[in-house]
Amino acid sequence: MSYFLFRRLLSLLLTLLLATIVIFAVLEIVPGDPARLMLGINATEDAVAALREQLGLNQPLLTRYFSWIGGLLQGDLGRSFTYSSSVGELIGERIWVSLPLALLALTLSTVIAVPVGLYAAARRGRASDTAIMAATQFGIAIPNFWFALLLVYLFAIVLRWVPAGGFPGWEAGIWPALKALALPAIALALPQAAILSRIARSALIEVLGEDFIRTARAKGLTRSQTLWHHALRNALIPVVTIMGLQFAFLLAGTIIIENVFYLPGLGRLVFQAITQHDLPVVQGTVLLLVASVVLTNFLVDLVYAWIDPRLRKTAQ
Amino acid sequence: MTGQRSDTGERLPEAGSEPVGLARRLLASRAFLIGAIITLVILAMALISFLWTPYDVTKLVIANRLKPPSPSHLFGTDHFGRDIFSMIMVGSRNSIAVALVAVGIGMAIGVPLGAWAAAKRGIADDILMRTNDLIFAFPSILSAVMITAIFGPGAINAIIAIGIFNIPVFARLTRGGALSLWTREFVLAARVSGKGAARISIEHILPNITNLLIVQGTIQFSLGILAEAALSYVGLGAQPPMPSWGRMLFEAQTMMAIAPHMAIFPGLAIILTVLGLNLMGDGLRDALDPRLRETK
Amino acid sequence: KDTLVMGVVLEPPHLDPTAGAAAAIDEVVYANVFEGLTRINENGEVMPALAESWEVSEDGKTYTFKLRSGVKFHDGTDFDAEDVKFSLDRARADDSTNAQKGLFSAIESVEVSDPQTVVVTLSNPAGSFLFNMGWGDAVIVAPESADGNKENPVGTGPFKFSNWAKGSAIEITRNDGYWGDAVALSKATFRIIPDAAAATNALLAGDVDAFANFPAPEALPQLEADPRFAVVQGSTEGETILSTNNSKAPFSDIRVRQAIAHTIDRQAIIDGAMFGQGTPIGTHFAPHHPAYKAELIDTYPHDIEKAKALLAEAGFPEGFKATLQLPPPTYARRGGEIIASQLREIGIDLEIIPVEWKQWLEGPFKGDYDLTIVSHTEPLDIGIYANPDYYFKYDSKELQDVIAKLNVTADTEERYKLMGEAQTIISKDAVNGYLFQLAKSGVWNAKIEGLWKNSPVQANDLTGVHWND
Amino acid sequence: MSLLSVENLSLSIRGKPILKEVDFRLEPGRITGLVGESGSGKSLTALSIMQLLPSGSRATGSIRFNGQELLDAGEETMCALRGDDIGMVFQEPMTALNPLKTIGEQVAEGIRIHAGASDREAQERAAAILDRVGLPRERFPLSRFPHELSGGQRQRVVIAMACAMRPKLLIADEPTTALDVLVQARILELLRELVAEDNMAMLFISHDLGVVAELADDIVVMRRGEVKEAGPAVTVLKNRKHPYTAQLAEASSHIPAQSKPWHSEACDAPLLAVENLICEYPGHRMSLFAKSPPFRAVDDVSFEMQDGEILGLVGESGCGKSTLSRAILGLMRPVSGKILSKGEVLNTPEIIDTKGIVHLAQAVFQDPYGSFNPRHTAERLVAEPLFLDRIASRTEKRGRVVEALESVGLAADDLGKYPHEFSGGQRQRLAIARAIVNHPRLIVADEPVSALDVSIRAQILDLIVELRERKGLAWLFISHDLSVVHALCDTVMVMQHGKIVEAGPARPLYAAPKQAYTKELISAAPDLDAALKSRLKSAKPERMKK
Ligand SMILES: Nc1ncnc2c1ncn2[C@@H]1O[C@H](COP(=O)(O)OP(=O)(O)OP(=O)(O)O)[C@@H](O)[C@H]1O
Ligand SMILES: Nc1ncnc2c1ncn2[C@@H]1O[C@H](COP(=O)(O)OP(=O)(O)OP(=O)(O)O)[C@@H](O)[C@H]1O
Ligand SMILES: [Mg+2]
Ligand SMILES: [Mg+2]
Repeated sequence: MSYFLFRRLLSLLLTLLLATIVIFAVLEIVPGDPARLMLGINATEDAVAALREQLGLNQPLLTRYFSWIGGLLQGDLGRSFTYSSSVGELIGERIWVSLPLALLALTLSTVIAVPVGLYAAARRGRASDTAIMAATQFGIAIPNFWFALLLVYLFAIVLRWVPAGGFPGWEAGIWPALKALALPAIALALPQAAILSRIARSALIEVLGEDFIRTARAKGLTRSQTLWHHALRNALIPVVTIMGLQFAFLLAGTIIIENVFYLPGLGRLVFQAITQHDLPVVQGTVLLLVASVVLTNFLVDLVYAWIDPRLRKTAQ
Repeated sequence: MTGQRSDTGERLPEAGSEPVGLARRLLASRAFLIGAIITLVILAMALISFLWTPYDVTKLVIANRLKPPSPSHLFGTDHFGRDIFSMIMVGSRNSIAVALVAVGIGMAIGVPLGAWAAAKRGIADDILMRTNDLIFAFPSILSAVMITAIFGPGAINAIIAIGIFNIPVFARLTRGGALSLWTREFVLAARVSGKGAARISIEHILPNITNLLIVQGTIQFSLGILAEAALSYVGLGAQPPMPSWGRMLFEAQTMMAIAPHMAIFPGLAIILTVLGLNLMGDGLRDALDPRLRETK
Repeated sequence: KDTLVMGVVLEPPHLDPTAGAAAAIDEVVYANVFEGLTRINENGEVMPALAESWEVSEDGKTYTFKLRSGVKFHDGTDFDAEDVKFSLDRARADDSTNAQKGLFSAIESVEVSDPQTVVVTLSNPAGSFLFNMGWGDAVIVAPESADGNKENPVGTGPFKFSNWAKGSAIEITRNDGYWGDAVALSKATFRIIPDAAAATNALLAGDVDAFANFPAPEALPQLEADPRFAVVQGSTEGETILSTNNSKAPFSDIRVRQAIAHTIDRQAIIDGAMFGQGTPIGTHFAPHHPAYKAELIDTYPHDIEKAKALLAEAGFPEGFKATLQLPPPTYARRGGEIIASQLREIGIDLEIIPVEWKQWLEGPFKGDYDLTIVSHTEPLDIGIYANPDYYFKYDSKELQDVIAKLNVTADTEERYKLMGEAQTIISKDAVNGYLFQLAKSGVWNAKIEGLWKNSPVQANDLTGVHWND
Repeated sequence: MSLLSVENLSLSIRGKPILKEVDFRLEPGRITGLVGESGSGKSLTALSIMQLLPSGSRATGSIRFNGQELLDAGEETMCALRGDDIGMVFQEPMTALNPLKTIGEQVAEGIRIHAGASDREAQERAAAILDRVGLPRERFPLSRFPHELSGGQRQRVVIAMACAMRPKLLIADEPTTALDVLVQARILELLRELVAEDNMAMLFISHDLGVVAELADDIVVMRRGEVKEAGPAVTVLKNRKHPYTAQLAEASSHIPAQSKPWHSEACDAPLLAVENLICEYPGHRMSLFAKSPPFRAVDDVSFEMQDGEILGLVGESGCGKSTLSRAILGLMRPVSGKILSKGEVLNTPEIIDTKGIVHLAQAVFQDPYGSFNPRHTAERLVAEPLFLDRIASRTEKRGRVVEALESVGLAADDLGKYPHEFSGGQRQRLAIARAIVNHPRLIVADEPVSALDVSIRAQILDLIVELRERKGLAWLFISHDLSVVHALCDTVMVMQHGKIVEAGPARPLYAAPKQAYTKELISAAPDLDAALKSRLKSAKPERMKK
């Protein structure tokens, strides 16, 4: 492994460590008593106190941090305050909605954006390019939750092609599950596709202006040979960067979209947990999301190293 | 050779930032003109709303509720009988203010930090960049939701939540721009004249990255408007009776079937504003960066 | 068709009704999975359940319950008097986490006289004891399975718990070994849909068959017009009130409270916030109850001039500023906006602070607030006004005497009279702003029969539900 | 019939005329040099032949290759010609190669396309041609990536690509401008061999008359898109019939006039003394725990300079010239060693006395545009070094600026102009004005003329000497161009790998270099006069026009 990747791995771990501290600290300063919420309006003080003791809320801060970290390392994320099941289990159930959703959206946006971006770059300055770029401007400006509202109205209420929301679970079969994820994935993907296609277009245009493209043409390659054999791979680097960022964005974007479509995913889990101050769930989910961002960035670096031989070299 | 990923958008101003040529190029840019006109209209709407709106948006006339668009209510009325056009006017104030202040916070803190890191390099730089990485590792919507949910919903907290994520953006941009300027010969010349890092940053570095900052500023501004809308949409942004576009959408969503106009108009307002700002930003970038204009 | 998908707004934190206050728990398991000694029917009457019959001693202190025989828990263990003793003792123990320990506070002892008979002795007569035993918090659980009920509830009811996809749905299936009449449904799914818009869409798209408590009143006209759906208006025990901090100036001044009462336009709130769904109330009592005093609605008629005069008399001719904290439900958030707009007419400038339930419990509910809006859904809960520490901070000797008398009265006529007196006192004192009784708008597929119209307790009793096709 | 004949070629880009009626011919086996100042249209002429013009170009006239008209040839025809019969080498070896593909692939690609060869076959042929340009397979396997090669090696790869199909015509557009003199010499030799072996025609584009004089059989002189003169190289350069040719030739071998030869006055304390100076750059981090040792860019350098002396510092790229100049200017902290002026220590490794250095020395840099903040006026730019003097009054400041401007030949009118409103030569004058505004004793000039056209370069060299004569200024003149150093400097230091390997008065050192390295440097440096002389002498018959 090259030193470059080694260093990235190290910084990944460091970032994660710092993130645990930040997450823990931020949630500690939240005022209030989770035990009270769990028991509800009419619970007696005794019952609340008993529960506090049971949850270990009376222990000092550092002890709790280290026991949290200790648990993390053993794969134990603690128990939810509001659901009486373990955070790991909750996340384990929900990730099977959010992850496929984010991947579906990412695939969708890539499948749409890259060809569109390349087409526009190839037709740079012509009417079709201008039209595509104008459309992408709209795509970027549309809030995805608003777009989601329109999609539901059209496809679920008027046309009744797909359910308006909810998730039947993968055990109900691939097809119903995919149908339930279709609208959310489109709502998430389209604005992203707009951004990605712009990036793809400008990356390609930039590469096409490089000297080595002229060299290739001087060798007798046709325009399209140059495009396929020389330009594309070079243009991939910024596209991959943005895709990496988008994956993180899509995972987080599910917070709002999952609420619109009442999907039982991580986004809604964390949103509910935040509003209900269910600290273990918030901590666990936020850490997971942060870890996935950091990990995605690392994967992006691996892809770089795969694309770009200059990064493969070990330090000399 | 260890490679480093270059931050996107780190283009340095070269020739062609002279005021006269710039104005001419801006006026020749269709994107900029359309964007600027849209933005000006929205701004004018926000300003006029301080003096006049067709109807009072704090007064609820329940009997008048859910009226479809008509000459007396251009965009119809909402479930409390308020005039949606007036609410969009007043709401623009909120969107613009929140986004603007958030970007302002980001610039006011991020730019000096970035300039400082580029001038000092070494440890200061490392700490800044690691902190940036850390902040970037938290998906911004998630953190904004956390911040506003924990400290209570409201415009001020929304500003802070959005502002925090603007800091690393500007810090990174400034640092990137400044780093490459620090190797330029005119900076060397200033150093040979005995000028210190702070003075050089102010006299030579910052003026030469204002273009970058302005372009990024418009982009962040439009992102701020979207972020504010998203926060308000989940009920964490501006609070009633202050109308806000995101809240209007939130309220409209259950009424799509009976009053789609409640969702359509605020949505269009957001789209138009963001579109205007983005077009303006694009136009500015093209005009400020001559390299992008060259066609091959 | 013998399956049902039921929409519920809130996901229960867990499924043990004896260890949490959340209404969402009862909405799933009450009467379906768990049963108590008694049960409350659709009309709020006390009916026998696991107790076939009972006898009350002369002094009203001793209750002898005759238990049903041949009842088995879902895990196959037998139900008998020991289970009853276990359940009641567990609920009232010192380390109990039962959210409604107050229900059991009157119990002095629980004795098993034979496997089918339980004798409960009270320390003082309690008129509502049988009703209390019908609450979800008083259901009978088995010692073998009690600890696991949160995740895997084991009761005696007509349905067995089968699956819970967290965040998504809870599934129960027919219990073939049920002691009573077999239920028509083979499976029922409670799908969790917290968002009002999503709820509407889910119904329209046919994803959900029924919403016993439909959260989006604005969509009702549309659903009513749709022949696929039946829209049923019922009553609830939810008195929606503008809770007022009676110990805090200026609200400690009765004239200020009266001014507010004169200003509030109930119909505008019902129309604006609930799209016409709800019954105006003038006191803290359910309108469908026989003891309800309807005339109290006119104690303080809508009169802005009078309100301004009262306010001036109280020393606030220009009005004043205060805060209004609003918990998440629509009735509070929307109603709050309307009330703020109405009070602005007499110069009271309310800052609206939306709060989550958590913050509401820690703030307003602990007495730290000016005004808030909340629906009190517990049945027959006027007694809370007798507690000066309750978050209204209302301290009235007159009322406390009436309630004390009520608590030891068993005779129904007498009880109703005392209830009426209490209603009048709090209405005259304008303790809170009395707004409206929360409507229960059930929306379901027109072919479904047997769902509750009213909700005297928060439950979705599916025992009698069947498809009509 | 000539291999390539360009007739009446005119070109305009988006309406702007660029080339006007260009005429010339290329013959097999002969090298034709295309010279002219920057912007004269050399590159666009070459691109016209390749039909790789920027969009919006309109070419008229005729370009015939082997009898085939290229201007109206279709894209397919051109693709078949490009890389097969016509090869092209570009200036910048760093960017001319695709960074993501191996050199083998890039060379083989053209072979596959044109010869229809299989992958294996193409690889074999690629290996052969790479071997031929001096990149034998054993040391440079085909799997190397461009970034694993040095600049000169990369240029060889580009040449290999251009020559892979043994083209009839090779166009080389400034193929050595970005390279070091030593590397340049080797590449030129390679090109010459390839032409001779394959009997190619070559169009060699350069702005450096010295190089062309050494290499070319024929020459075409261009200016502002027009051909001014053409003919056999030696004759044209010798006779300098056309005034423009004369001007170019004169400028490229310009020696500034000196009223009296400089000689060191024996004075006790030198203006600048550098003692045992060592400068290092921190090493790369290799792993978490290990760092490579620091890179020593200046290694134990000592020298002295007297008032009014012009000291030339030469050496190949990367030998540490700029690093040394930075240390002297106080821009960089040396690891050890001393810098003294008139016996006074200006630095210890820990402290740099900025103020002392500022008053002693100022700097002029290579890039005349990049050395100015584009947003400041000439007045503000030139006044920058007065910052430490704390001259209070604006008028006094302006007086000093005007004085400096006038002494470099600019006028007081120029005060309000912005850098882009000056020409390249004027900008470099402005840079010098800035350097002299606070009356330093010494100016450190790092490659001050390498970015300039020959004619402008001559003017600046004159100005340097003039300022020395008028003000007694001393110059530390850094350059990789030995002919310039030769013409200008009193004393010369030769640097290699951070060390001074040879130093002494300029003339004797040039006449009789002691070190092999110095010899190599001198012989590699293209020099117009020397080249002409040697070619006239050895008058190779096979290279004379038939
Ligand atoms: N793409 C282009 N669009 C418009 N004008 C151009 C373009 N490329 C070059 N020119 C102009 O054409 C003229 C000739 O350019 P060319 O590159 O041929 O000069 P050159 O002789 O090669 O100069 P140099 O020695 O600097 O390389 C210049 O004035 C230049 O400004
Ligand atoms: N910032 C730096 N960090 C590490 N190494 C450096 C740095 N700057 C220069 N070097 C290395 O120091 C050596 C000397 O560099 P320097 O710039 O002094 O060379 P130079 O003689 O001026 O070359 P050129 O003629 O190309 O300008 C080179 O090998 C270079 O790679
Ligand atoms: Mg050129
Ligand atoms: Mg150098």
